Amino acid sequence: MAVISVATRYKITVKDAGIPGVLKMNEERFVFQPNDPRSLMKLNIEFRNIKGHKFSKDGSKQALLNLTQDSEKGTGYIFEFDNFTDRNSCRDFVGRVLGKLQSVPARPNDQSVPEKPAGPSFAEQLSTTEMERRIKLLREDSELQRLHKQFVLSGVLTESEFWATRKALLGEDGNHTTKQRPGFKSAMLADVRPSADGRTNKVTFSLTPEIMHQIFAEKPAVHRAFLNLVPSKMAEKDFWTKYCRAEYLNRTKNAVVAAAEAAEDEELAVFLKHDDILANEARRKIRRVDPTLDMEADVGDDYIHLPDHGILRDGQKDTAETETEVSRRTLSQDLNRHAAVVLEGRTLDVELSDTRTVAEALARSKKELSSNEKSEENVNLERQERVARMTELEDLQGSREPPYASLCIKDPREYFDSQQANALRALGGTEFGTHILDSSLSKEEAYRYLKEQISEVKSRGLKNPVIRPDTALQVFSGLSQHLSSTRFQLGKNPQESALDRIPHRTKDELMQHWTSIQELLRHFWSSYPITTAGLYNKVQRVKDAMAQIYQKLQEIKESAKSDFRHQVSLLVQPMLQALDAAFAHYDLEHQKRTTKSGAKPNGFVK
Amino acid sequence: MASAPSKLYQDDASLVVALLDTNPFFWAAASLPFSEFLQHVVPFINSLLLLNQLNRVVLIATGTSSCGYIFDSGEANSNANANANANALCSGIIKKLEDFVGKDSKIAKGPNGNGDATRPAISSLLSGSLSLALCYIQRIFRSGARHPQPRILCIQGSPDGPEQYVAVMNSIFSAQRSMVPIDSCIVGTQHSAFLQQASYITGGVYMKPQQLDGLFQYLAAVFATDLHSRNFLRLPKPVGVDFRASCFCHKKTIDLGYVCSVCLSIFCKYHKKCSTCGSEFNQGTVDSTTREQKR
Amino acid sequence: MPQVRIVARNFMDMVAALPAAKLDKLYDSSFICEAVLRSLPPLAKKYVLQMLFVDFPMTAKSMEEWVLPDGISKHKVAIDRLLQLRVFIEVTDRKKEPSYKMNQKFQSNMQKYLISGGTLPREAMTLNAVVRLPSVEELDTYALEQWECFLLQLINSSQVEKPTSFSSSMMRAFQRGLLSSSRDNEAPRLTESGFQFLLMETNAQLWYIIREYISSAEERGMDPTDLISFLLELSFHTLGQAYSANTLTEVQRLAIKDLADLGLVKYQQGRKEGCFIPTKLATNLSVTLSDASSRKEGFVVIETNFRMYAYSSSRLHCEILRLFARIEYQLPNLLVGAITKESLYNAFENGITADQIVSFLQQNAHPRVAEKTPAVPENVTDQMRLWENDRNRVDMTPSHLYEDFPSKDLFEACCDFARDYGCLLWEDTKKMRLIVKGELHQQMRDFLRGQR
Amino acid sequence: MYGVGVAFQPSGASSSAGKSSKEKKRHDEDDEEEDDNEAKGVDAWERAYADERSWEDLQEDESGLLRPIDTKTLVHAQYRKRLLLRSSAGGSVVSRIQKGLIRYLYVVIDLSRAASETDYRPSRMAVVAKQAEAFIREFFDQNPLSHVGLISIKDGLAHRLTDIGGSPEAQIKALMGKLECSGEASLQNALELVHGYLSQIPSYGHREVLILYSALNTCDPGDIMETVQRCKKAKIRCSVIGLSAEVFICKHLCEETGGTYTVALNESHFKELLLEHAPPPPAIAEYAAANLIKMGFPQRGAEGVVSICSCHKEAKVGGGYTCPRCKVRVCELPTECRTCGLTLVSSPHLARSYHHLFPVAPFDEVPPHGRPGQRLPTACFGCQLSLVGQGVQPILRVSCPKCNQHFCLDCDIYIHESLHNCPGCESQRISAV
Repeated sequence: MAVISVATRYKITVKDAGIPGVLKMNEERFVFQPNDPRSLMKLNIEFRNIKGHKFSKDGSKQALLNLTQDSEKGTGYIFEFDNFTDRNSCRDFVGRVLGKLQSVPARPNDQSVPEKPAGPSFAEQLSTTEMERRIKLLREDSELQRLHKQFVLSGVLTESEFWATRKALLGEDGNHTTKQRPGFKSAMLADVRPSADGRTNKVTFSLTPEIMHQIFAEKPAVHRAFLNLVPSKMAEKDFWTKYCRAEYLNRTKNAVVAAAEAAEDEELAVFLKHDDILANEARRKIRRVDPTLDMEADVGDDYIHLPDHGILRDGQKDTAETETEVSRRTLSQDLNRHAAVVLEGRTLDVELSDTRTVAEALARSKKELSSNEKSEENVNLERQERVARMTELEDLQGSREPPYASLCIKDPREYFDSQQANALRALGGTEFGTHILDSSLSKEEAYRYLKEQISEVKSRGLKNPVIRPDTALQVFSGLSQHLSSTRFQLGKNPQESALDRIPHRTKDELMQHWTSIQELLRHFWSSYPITTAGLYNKVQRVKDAMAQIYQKLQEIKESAKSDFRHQVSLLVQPMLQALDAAFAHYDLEHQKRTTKSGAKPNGFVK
Repeated sequence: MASAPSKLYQDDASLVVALLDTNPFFWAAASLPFSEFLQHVVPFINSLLLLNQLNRVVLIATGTSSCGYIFDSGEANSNANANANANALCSGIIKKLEDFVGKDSKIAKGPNGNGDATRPAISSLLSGSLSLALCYIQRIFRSGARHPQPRILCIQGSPDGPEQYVAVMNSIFSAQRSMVPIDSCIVGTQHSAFLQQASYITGGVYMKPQQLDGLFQYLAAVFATDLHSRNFLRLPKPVGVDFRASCFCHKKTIDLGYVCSVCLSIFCKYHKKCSTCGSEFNQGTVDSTTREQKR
Repeated sequence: MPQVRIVARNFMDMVAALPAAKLDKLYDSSFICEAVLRSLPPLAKKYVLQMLFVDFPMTAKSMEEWVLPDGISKHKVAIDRLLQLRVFIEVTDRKKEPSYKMNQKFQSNMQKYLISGGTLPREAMTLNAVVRLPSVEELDTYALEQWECFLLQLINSSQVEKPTSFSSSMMRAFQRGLLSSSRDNEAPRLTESGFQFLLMETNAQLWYIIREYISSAEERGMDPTDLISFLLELSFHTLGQAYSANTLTEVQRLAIKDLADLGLVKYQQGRKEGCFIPTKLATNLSVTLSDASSRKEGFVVIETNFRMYAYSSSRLHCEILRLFARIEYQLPNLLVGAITKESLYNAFENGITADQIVSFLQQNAHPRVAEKTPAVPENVTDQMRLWENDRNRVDMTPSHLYEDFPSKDLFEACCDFARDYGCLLWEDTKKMRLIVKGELHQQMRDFLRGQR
Repeated sequence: MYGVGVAFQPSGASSSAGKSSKEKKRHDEDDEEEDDNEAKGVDAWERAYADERSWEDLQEDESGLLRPIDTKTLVHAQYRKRLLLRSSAGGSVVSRIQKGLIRYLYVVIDLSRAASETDYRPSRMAVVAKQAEAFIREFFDQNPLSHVGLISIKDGLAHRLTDIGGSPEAQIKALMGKLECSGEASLQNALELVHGYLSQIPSYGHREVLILYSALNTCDPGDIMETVQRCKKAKIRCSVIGLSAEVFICKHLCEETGGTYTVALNESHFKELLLEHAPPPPAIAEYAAANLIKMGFPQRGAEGVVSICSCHKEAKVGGGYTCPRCKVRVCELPTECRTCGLTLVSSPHLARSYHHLFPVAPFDEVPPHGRPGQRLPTACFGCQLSLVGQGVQPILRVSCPKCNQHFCLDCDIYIHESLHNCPGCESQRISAV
């Protein structure tokens, strides 16, 4: 079938202006080549990644063709054509091709990086968001763009290699955190509190999906009710309003009203009466109380019945009257229940958007939980050792200090020796290390001599003047000269002396080369030790690129005008050295590889 | 506000802890006789005390077998206010010095009369006197918000003692931490690796006077400069130190080597076992670049 | 402003002001030399030291070698001071480049000093001659008492139990500038500078008084140089040693009496001969003023609720605090008070500014609170400033009114002229009147003259 | 009045800062709650009393004068207790033991709602941040070859503030940038995150986590016990410093992984506890893995040489260092070569760590009146401070077990904390060999 190529504009969204370029299409892929070679919006896409195609009506103000990548997200490649004829020809072409592909079962598209990618190609592997992020980065940072152009587009580095060193920029370590799921709020459900607006006597509860989920987890009865009632019997909203109503009644503790309402509304009653599921669960539990969390574990120390003692719940204290006995019990039970749920942890991970799904998911997880309910006895075991840990008295336990690795230094002197030699070299004191004090004379003599000297001073006292004026002057001027000499050797202001004499053009050029060298070197070194063929290829590519730059540098050096040639060569020198180092390393490695001698432990490189 | 009063304090009030090398073997061989040496040093101390009545000078003798305080201008008995008669001060110093040397020699001889007469220790205990000096300076720091600016002056002649390396380094770093510069004036024929590093790291002055007969002038013109004035003056810079290490195995300077993760001893090539701490290196070396890749 | 006189550095400036001849005469005594040396800025000291044994003039250039770029100013100051005090003498050698050499006398004195130290004109008396030497502590307390009760007498002569023997004339001499000598029937009130004086550190106060004393001595026909040299000498006597009064000259003996009143020395009448014992105050004389302040320890604690606790038993402190705070309780060593609007207002009445008070409180903050910043709570300081501000909503500027100008344009010209100097306060174009700050009056006059 | 305004500024600001609108409502309610408590409370200055009980450090002497009590001796006592504890743990008395000289430490900072409590002034969060900064500096001073990373817990999730790295400044900057707290704390998430990062660390590195935990609970998605075991397997030494009260799970964590668990009483105590973690911990036998690390010892660039440094991307004359392997220039040591990733150090940096290998044995207390027939020295050997107490009770003193010199307590602290060698032993010829 024919190959078709049309001038068009590629746009990421319908709104944006789009990049002018040429769209080439053949049997299995379509390629978008921007007019501006620097642009990154090159596309090279196989049709089998394309699910379908949309297009604007003839005569609408834009002649659009949208090759959709996946239908539900609706992302795709939008092209705007100058006229409808072009658009239509393309549309028909696409239609035909896609039609073909439908008939062929779509192979799972392999997204591996080709060893030697033919020219630029990243649209294939990347989600558009990812792509956009990179493009943005490149737009913002001209230097980055330069590098990208220089290496990726010229095929020295693959896209992935290029970005691999810039994870931080892409903020990819972010995806570590996205894996995390927050645990249950430790805040009790009680925190769902009505906020009354002052004027009307209407109270509003604010329920977030978060909270609803929590409610389900902690109040099985409500959960069950929800599954039964919503949406079959009532709308979700009504359900929650009822629930809140109940909550409200509970809170205000007018048992009378509660009873009354419960009487005429059985759904409401569900919320008001004690949670039966919990009740029998508790009955089951009571046999294996988990001492780490059950508040009721020892009833002895609740002193609520004492006058003016009460449990502070959401700020206000409910002093214990007899009829609120209920509420007190529920509170302590709530606590236990909550604790249990929190410890159980959040077992389902659906994003808390739709309550219904949440509820079901929860139900599912519950089921399997109960299904693989641990058998009675090992539960007992676990419980026993838990209890044991709780009740052990630390001060009776031996310290759990693990044994430490011991260390024996043979001779501390070694440490000095590692310094001495070169420290002296720095001072040019060559005779230094060797020089040994005349130890021929014995201690006695030495000390005697010293004492004599001292007593001499003692007898003679200090002489005046301390030093002869001329010596003093001599020394002083000596010092002054030394100072002045050091100053001038250092130069006034290093920076300007270094670069500013060089014309800007050359300077920028140099800096550019430097940055590209940095880039290459980074890739070069990071790909050692060479383990895969991929790395090997990469090294090859990088090395060649470096070789080219090496040439360029040489040229610059030659071309530099005589007056600042010196500075230029000064600047270029380190770069050349760096490159040389790399080459040397390469050669070394190379012959190591060829002659399989260099079998170092885990391919370590020298 | 707390800092404000301390600013009121006189800028140049300084505490100088001077470490005198009293290594007999060195002085016996030295070109400058010890008596001459004192002729320069004692007036220097006077001049320090003269400059500012808040100035304090402490002398510590660095012996071969012991170290000790010789003189402390702050002490009550050596009349604190510097208008004390310089003669008294001088004779006091000499006296103490004499005692010290006597003591030192006794210790050197050891209990049984003859110590290791075979090989007399030629290095003096720099690490000891440095430690003493630092302790003293800490005491000054403790003495309150306003205290003279401390610095250490080592007047050293004898060569370094390898066995002191770790101790000396510790002192140097401690000095650096408490911002106490260590000036070093080398009166010997040879440079000192210790003091060179010390001065470099602590930002002190390292100098080896050419004309020892003009010692006082060197001291007065360079080492007498208080820390405050040093902000405005250019003093002889310490030579840049070559901080490369040399390996324990062959003692040759290396710029690329292997460090034992347990005892930090340095080797020029890969070993199966650390010669210093004897720990086995089971799974080859880890080149830091490999970590780069994991990233 | 009067209080510029109050800000007293040590009186080396005074010495520096002396004519060359007198200076050289002073340098006869090695103590003066030392005192002068110590009074120098750090850099200058170093220069002296490095020149000490050089008898050959040293070129300015070779000295500047040592100076870092940002040290130049300090360097200049140092050199100027040295020349001013004639420690260095500038000589221009044949190569026409300025170079310095040291004052002969000074140099030789110092050299001697290094070797043998200075010798006082009088030796400390042997103990048996003296009845009993007071301990240093006793001496300090004595000195402080003396000084404080002198100050007390200074600020209000009424409530002093044992007045000093100063002649009322001399007292008046001291008080001049500090107290507004109002009509005799009412007690003289402290002037603004008087308060400042009280808020200064002891040593600064001391110097102020000493200066007054010396200048007044001139009127009494004493040679100030004698006094100066004697005072400096005194500062080198050993603290707490007794010295026979017989060794003193007539002038000095007179002076000693007064100094005793000030608490610089303790005068003891032995059996046959009197002797004097220099106190801390005396020995600090040669020190620059800031050091003495370092000796003193703060005692005031101010809290965010405007309460003030002062750990002090000194009546002077009490007096000073009274100036701006309401004292409520007085324990043996603790004053409890509060800073109230009223108390502050009568402080303001007396021309004392909030900033002065604040700085006083900060300088004397108790060590415990001095550690935390700010030593005085912001809300207190702010409030004090606020109170001060709303007192002087109106502020006075001395000014001149010019009116009935002959012509419009002259008027305009004047306005512009004044405006250029930023001194135009008010103008009324219709009536052609303008008000101009006082300081411009002179120029204004000339300007007008120039116009016509 | 003024005071109150100051008082709840921190709490108000911190807990309503940057919350997702979804949760906004609930938190606002919390704020109200807090405000109530504040209102019940007293003026700022009064509260200062209530907290610090400053009057307790005053006492009245016989003449009715008020004097501050000096807490010096108390401090010394506490210090010595810690020292002995540490050294006995380090076993430096009996035999030298290995220290984790090359550490990879993640500092986890709890920025949950609990961190906005104002029982520390101005708030736990502020205090933690302040001390953490001090800690990081001290850490790098003591372990120049080590690395630190920062992690914060907020809204039940753990976030990485900084990648693990060698420069204190970067770390501190990042920390100060991210100071606001909300939501729950989750130990598990934090540990999992850290585990993820630290498992990449080369084997010779000592993996550590230091958790500064304000909260009294942890809200985890799963079973934290498993996580603890995973950390133990990964040889990660977890330590926790609590700010509020002892929490079982923290204690359990530390015991399992060989870390230490402490709870701070007040700011100063917190600081002490934190700085306890600056010196390298003893290496646990089963964790310890010896290895050779490849390092570069670059030479200082000679004067006059011009080169472009890889850290600032600008040409510099003289100074600087060139990586021995890839010949690229860096400005500061120690660092990791940006190009070839080689660790670059200078010999002094190694030397800085040597004292960990040769610790000074703790000094023993000397009975006040000495052993019978023993004349006590009159002055501290170190600083010459007089040790003869005026009046009845003599000044406390300690003596070095090796050289038997006597020291004052201040010197004792200085010698063990900063100097790391005993002046007495150093000024003896014998000790040297």
